[in-house]
Amino acid sequence: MEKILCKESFAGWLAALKGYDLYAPAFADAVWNHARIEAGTTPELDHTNTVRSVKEFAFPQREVFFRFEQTKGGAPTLTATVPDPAPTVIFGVRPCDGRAMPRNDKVFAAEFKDPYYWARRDKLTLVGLACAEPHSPNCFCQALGGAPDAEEGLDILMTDLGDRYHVKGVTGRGIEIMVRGSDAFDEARAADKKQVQERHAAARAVGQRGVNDLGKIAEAIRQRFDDALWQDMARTCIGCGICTFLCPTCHCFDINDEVICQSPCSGERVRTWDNCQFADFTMHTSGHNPRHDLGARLRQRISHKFLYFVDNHGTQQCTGCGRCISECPVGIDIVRVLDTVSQP
Amino acid sequence: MVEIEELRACAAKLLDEGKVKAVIGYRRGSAGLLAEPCVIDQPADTESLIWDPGCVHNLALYLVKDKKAQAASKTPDKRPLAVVAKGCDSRAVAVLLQENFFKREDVVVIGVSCEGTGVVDARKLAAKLKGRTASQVEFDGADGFKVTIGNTESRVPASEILADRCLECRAPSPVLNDVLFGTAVEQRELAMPFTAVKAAEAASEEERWASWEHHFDRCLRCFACRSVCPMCYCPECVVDSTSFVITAETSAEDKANRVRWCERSAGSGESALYHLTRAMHLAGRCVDCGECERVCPVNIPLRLLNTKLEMEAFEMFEYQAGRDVSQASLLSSFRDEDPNSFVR
Amino acid sequence: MTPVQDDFEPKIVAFLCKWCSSAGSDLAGVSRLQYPPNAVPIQVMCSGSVSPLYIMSAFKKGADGVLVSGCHPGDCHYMKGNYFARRRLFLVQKLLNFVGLEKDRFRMSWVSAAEGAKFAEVVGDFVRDIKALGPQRRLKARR
Amino acid sequence: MSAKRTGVFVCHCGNNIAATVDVKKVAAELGKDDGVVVARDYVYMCSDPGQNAVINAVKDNKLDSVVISCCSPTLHEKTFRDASEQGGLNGFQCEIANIREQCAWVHRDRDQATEKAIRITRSAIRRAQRNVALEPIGVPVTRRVLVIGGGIAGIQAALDLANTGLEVVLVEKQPTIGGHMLQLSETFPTLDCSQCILSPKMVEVSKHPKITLMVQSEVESVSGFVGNFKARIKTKAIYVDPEVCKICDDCANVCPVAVPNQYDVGLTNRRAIHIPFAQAIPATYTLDENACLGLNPVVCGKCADACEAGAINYDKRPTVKEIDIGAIVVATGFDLYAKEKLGEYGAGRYEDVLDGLQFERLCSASGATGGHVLRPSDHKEPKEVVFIQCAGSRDPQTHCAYCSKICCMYTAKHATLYKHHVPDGQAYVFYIDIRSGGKGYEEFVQRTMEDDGVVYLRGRVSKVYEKGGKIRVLGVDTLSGRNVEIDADMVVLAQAMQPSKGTAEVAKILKIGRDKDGFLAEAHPKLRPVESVTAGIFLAGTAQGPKDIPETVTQASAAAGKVIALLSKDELAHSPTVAKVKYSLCTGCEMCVDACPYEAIRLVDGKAVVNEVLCEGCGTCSGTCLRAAIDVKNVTQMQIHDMISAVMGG
Repeated sequence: MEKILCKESFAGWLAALKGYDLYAPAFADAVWNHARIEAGTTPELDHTNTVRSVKEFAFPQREVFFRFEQTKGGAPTLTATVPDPAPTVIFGVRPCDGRAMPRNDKVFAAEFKDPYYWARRDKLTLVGLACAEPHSPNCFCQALGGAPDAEEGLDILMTDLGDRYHVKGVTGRGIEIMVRGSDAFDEARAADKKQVQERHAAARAVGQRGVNDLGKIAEAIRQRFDDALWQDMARTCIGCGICTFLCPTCHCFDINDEVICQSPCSGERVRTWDNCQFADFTMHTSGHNPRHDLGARLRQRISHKFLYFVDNHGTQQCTGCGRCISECPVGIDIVRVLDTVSQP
Repeated sequence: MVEIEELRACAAKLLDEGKVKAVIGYRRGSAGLLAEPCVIDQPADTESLIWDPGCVHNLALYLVKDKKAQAASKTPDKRPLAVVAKGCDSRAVAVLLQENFFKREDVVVIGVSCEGTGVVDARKLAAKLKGRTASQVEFDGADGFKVTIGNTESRVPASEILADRCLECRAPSPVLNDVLFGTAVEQRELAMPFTAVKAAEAASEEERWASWEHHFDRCLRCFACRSVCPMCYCPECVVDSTSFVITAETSAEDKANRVRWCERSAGSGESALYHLTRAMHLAGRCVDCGECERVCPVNIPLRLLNTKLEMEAFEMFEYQAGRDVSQASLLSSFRDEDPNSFVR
Repeated sequence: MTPVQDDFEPKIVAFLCKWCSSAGSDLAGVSRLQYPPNAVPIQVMCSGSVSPLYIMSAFKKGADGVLVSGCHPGDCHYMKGNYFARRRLFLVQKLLNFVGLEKDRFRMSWVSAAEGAKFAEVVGDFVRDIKALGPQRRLKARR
Repeated sequence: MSAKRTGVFVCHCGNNIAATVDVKKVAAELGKDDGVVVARDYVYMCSDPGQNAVINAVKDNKLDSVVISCCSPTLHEKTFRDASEQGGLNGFQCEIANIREQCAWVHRDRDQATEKAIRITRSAIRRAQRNVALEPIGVPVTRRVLVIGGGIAGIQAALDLANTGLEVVLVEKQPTIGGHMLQLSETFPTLDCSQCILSPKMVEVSKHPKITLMVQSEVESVSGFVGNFKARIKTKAIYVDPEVCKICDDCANVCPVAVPNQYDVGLTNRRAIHIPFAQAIPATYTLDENACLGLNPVVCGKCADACEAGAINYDKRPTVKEIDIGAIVVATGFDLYAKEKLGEYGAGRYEDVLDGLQFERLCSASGATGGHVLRPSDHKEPKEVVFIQCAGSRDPQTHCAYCSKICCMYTAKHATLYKHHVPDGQAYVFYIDIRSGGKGYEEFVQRTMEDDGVVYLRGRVSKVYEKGGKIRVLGVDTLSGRNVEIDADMVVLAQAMQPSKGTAEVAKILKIGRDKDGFLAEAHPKLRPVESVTAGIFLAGTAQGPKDIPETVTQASAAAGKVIALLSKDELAHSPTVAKVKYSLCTGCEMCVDACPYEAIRLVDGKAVVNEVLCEGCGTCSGTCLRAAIDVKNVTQMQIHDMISAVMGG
């Protein structure tokens, strides 16, 4: 389904989405992030990319698994807390973030279908916005098979045509919310479609950073597991969680019991984001840490994305959004790392 | 004016003569405008050293990292390190010396004077450029920067894009140094110290809380603020469980008796405890290098918490962090005439 | 200004040093001085041992107020522990208020072993001031 | 779920607690707590059956922690720790929850008080459940005692100690021991000669094989801890060898320098080389180096030439000696409140306004006038003498707030002595109250008034000025309501006593406290009156507060008794609740080292190391450490965290 949405009709579409929680990028505190919007408002959608990725709508930083309680001498009682969110629509999702979600889906459905993730994911509609130009000098989506107009993972792809948007329903879930707001849309004419193609082509033609020999990287990583280059490249790494927490595909987590009351014992078992750059990520109770330095941790981050994930799921666990490069406090650059690794 | 060629020659000479095992300095990064920290151990590589307003990092951090690495190493290399240090960075070295973290002979301080200006605030610059991306920023005279965008260069008054910490800086020259490049500047006429914190204080209690609740809520707990801080060198952070250290000396009792002051979950209450404790632990130790605030991916004004306490320390206890290597720490000393009227 | 809530009974954690304030509190007891029951004492050896974490943790756990009480300057059983406490907790108080925690939620007092009446007064005043503020929600962990 | 086995015992304290707190509910509620296997209430936990309940519960239930919810731990902590020990549990695993003084007695609302008692007890349970078994730290002791001050207090303490076989080092700043008592003529109320009763004790000191006497010496520093102090004693250069000096006075006869004689309170002059008193111990001449022309034979050297025994050697230098000691008795004595501060009484302005000690010297046979009471100005016998009591005492506005305790008695003594010396003279005493508690004291004052006809005037002196060679004293007699005007020949002030000039410095060196008036602070005003707050340091005499000779001697003997008890064992028991470092977390920043009030922490190989014997367990290190790398045993941050949770209901 391809439609045209005049920008002044945007509010009308949103008004038709009663019962949905709506989000769109908002600029606050000098950064772009997703924020709740009310029906009837018109999102500007002139954002670069949000600092936080869209993954948190299905995989929030903190998820309560269940509550536990135990009175003295009694058996513990557990109360499941599977979330039941309202259907949620996120506008302005950049294609790189869109492509991230199918990769996350694989993880949370591979051997075990994670009820918490899917309870949220199944309610999620991602409305993408094609990029007219790279929003950051560190974009490299095309190097990883993506594009400024990639539809993968999006339910709808919107393209800005100046005074109006071209809106393409990609999935049934996307078409559903278009149908709900059908009054706001006009039919897309051939001229519109041609203009869209021109826009997409123009955006693709803008130079981006490239990754050399993507196909050889997995093998290169395997070969160079013990190479000193990891240490070298991680020499200035500070071991924070920025690259992974902001990454749209990083999905590692930790599970903790948070005791609310010691006696009678009660609390919550929670899942929180975790991250392979923290020292305790692989810390054993014995004190032994198989990844005891930042070189090993950098290697893990790269290996997971460009070797293990490829082995397990047939694709890289990176969509080239460039957040980990732009936001790294010390300029560690994943593209440069990949190039270094793949160099003979 | 810092003559970069002289600085490079100095670094090369130190390496050549074997006086240091490496020089920690700045070089051009691949991720954008800002420089990136580098560890140089070959005299020839000193050619890549740069000094420009993008040299934001506090490189004293790498002295800490090296010290820790050597302590963990079976074959430690205890030769001294040289470090390029701005005024604030050299104060960090002074605090580390004051706290016996390493010895004076372990470090060669290559001082660079910020003279009339300082380093750039990338967010201020981005806001000023309205989406265009600068490729380079250079010093231009005593109070200006030369900004390169594409092929065009333009001069911007330093005060417009200078980091707040530099606008408020009282000591732009490294007091502690072994060699100094640029002109030593004792005092300079920019904004008054503590401007930002005084402005924040002017708001009402309710407004202050509204603002900080918003910030604490947004915290990702990526711990970049802690990771980038040279003063956050504790083997394990007392407020969170992501950095628990277990060594051969850690007894079972120690392992069992770790206090969970703060849960891993991100959330206003937990994050407030983390940030406030961190601020308290930096009281009298923070040298206002502003790195915590710079690296925060969601732009929490963390510097305010630290400068608030530095202001109190300065005004009530006449204490300045990093002023004197031999002074007793702020919180392990007192004076009979310390404020008492707040006590009932 | 929040109206006084009649049914609100604040929870206050009171860190009392063993030698002066806890003894002063004992004297208040021996003298049968009445004061509100909202402050629950935790005896510490010296006010100098009170870590900023204790205070922040109490607030995180939902304390409506935190009191730290030690020996008068010059009277510390350990000679100078209270001076360290004074400097440290001065900064804690400034910091907490800076982020917007109501100023009256944290209080420090000097109560000697002979000042039973002062102890009762300090607690009474504190409870009154906190009742006026209502429950502490700002630094409390939400679940 | 906790694997702890905790016993909780809630005391009714008769009705003291039970009247306000629902003790049964407290026990029932806490019985539901994790790890609590026994929760009971009982009418008097401190009674024998109560203690037995604890002992048996510990045995029967294999308790690993015990909480008694009762009165203040200052009262029965030891009782219940002992009971726990009897049951086979380490005493340090027993905790007291104070629900009496800090709860039942201060609240009326039963529900609220019960709720608070539950929170207090629960926090004690959490603490107890993390307590570890501890054993007192044994510290070997040095069986040698340092006595600071050679007045009557120091002399008495030194003799008592030495007579039990302990070694004593007696340090005195002056060239002779004896203190102020040696300056007195007679003592109240018996009027026996002060020097006559004191000098035998002084001689005993000098002859005692266990006493090392160090005169002209001061304590420079003291380090260490109870049982194991190290003191550095600095001794001035001793130019006259006491072993050689024959006390012949040849040296003083040739000495060209005369300076005011401090032993006579400036009423006479002495030579640079002199003997303070005929009874001086050590019995030797002393060369006052400040007065001497230069200790240089080229400049003078007359005394050395005159000394046939060859006892004088100008080349002597000060020495510093370090000694190991196990305990310290501080007896640094008093000074009179400075006369200069009493300008309202003409003190310092008129030669014939004397202080009490000067009057003693006038009465003393060894004094300035050979025992005749003569005016300093014209050496005539004074016919009218006014004695002013409370000169500087009991005057919080301008002088000292406290009562100096002995002035009533010594003024009566002065008036009596005056009448004995000048039977036809008239003595007047201005007083506020007469405080004459003490054996035979009241009778003595009565005799002074009735037998010796001394006129007692109740009231303050308003003005003292010179008029026609007399000192006019204006005052008021509040009993008759009349103004009084006396043209006196002499005025004697009964000045306040204050701690001697060196006391502040000694207190600082020893790290012991002083009270608001500067006297040394006792550990407890009633129950520990001769102990300082620092273990192993004891107080005797007027440095602790104004007192007379018998009381001083009593206190000195009491302090000696305390020391003897302390040093009677081979090892001392030191509390094991001391700081402990988690070495893996310590970075060696030294903040704890700076903050420790006892210098108990030092850095060894870049890590903080606690000297457990010095550590008093205050926890200032723990509150200061940024890394939570140092904790006090059984008051750990973990325990406080759990206690906060318990108080907050979690």
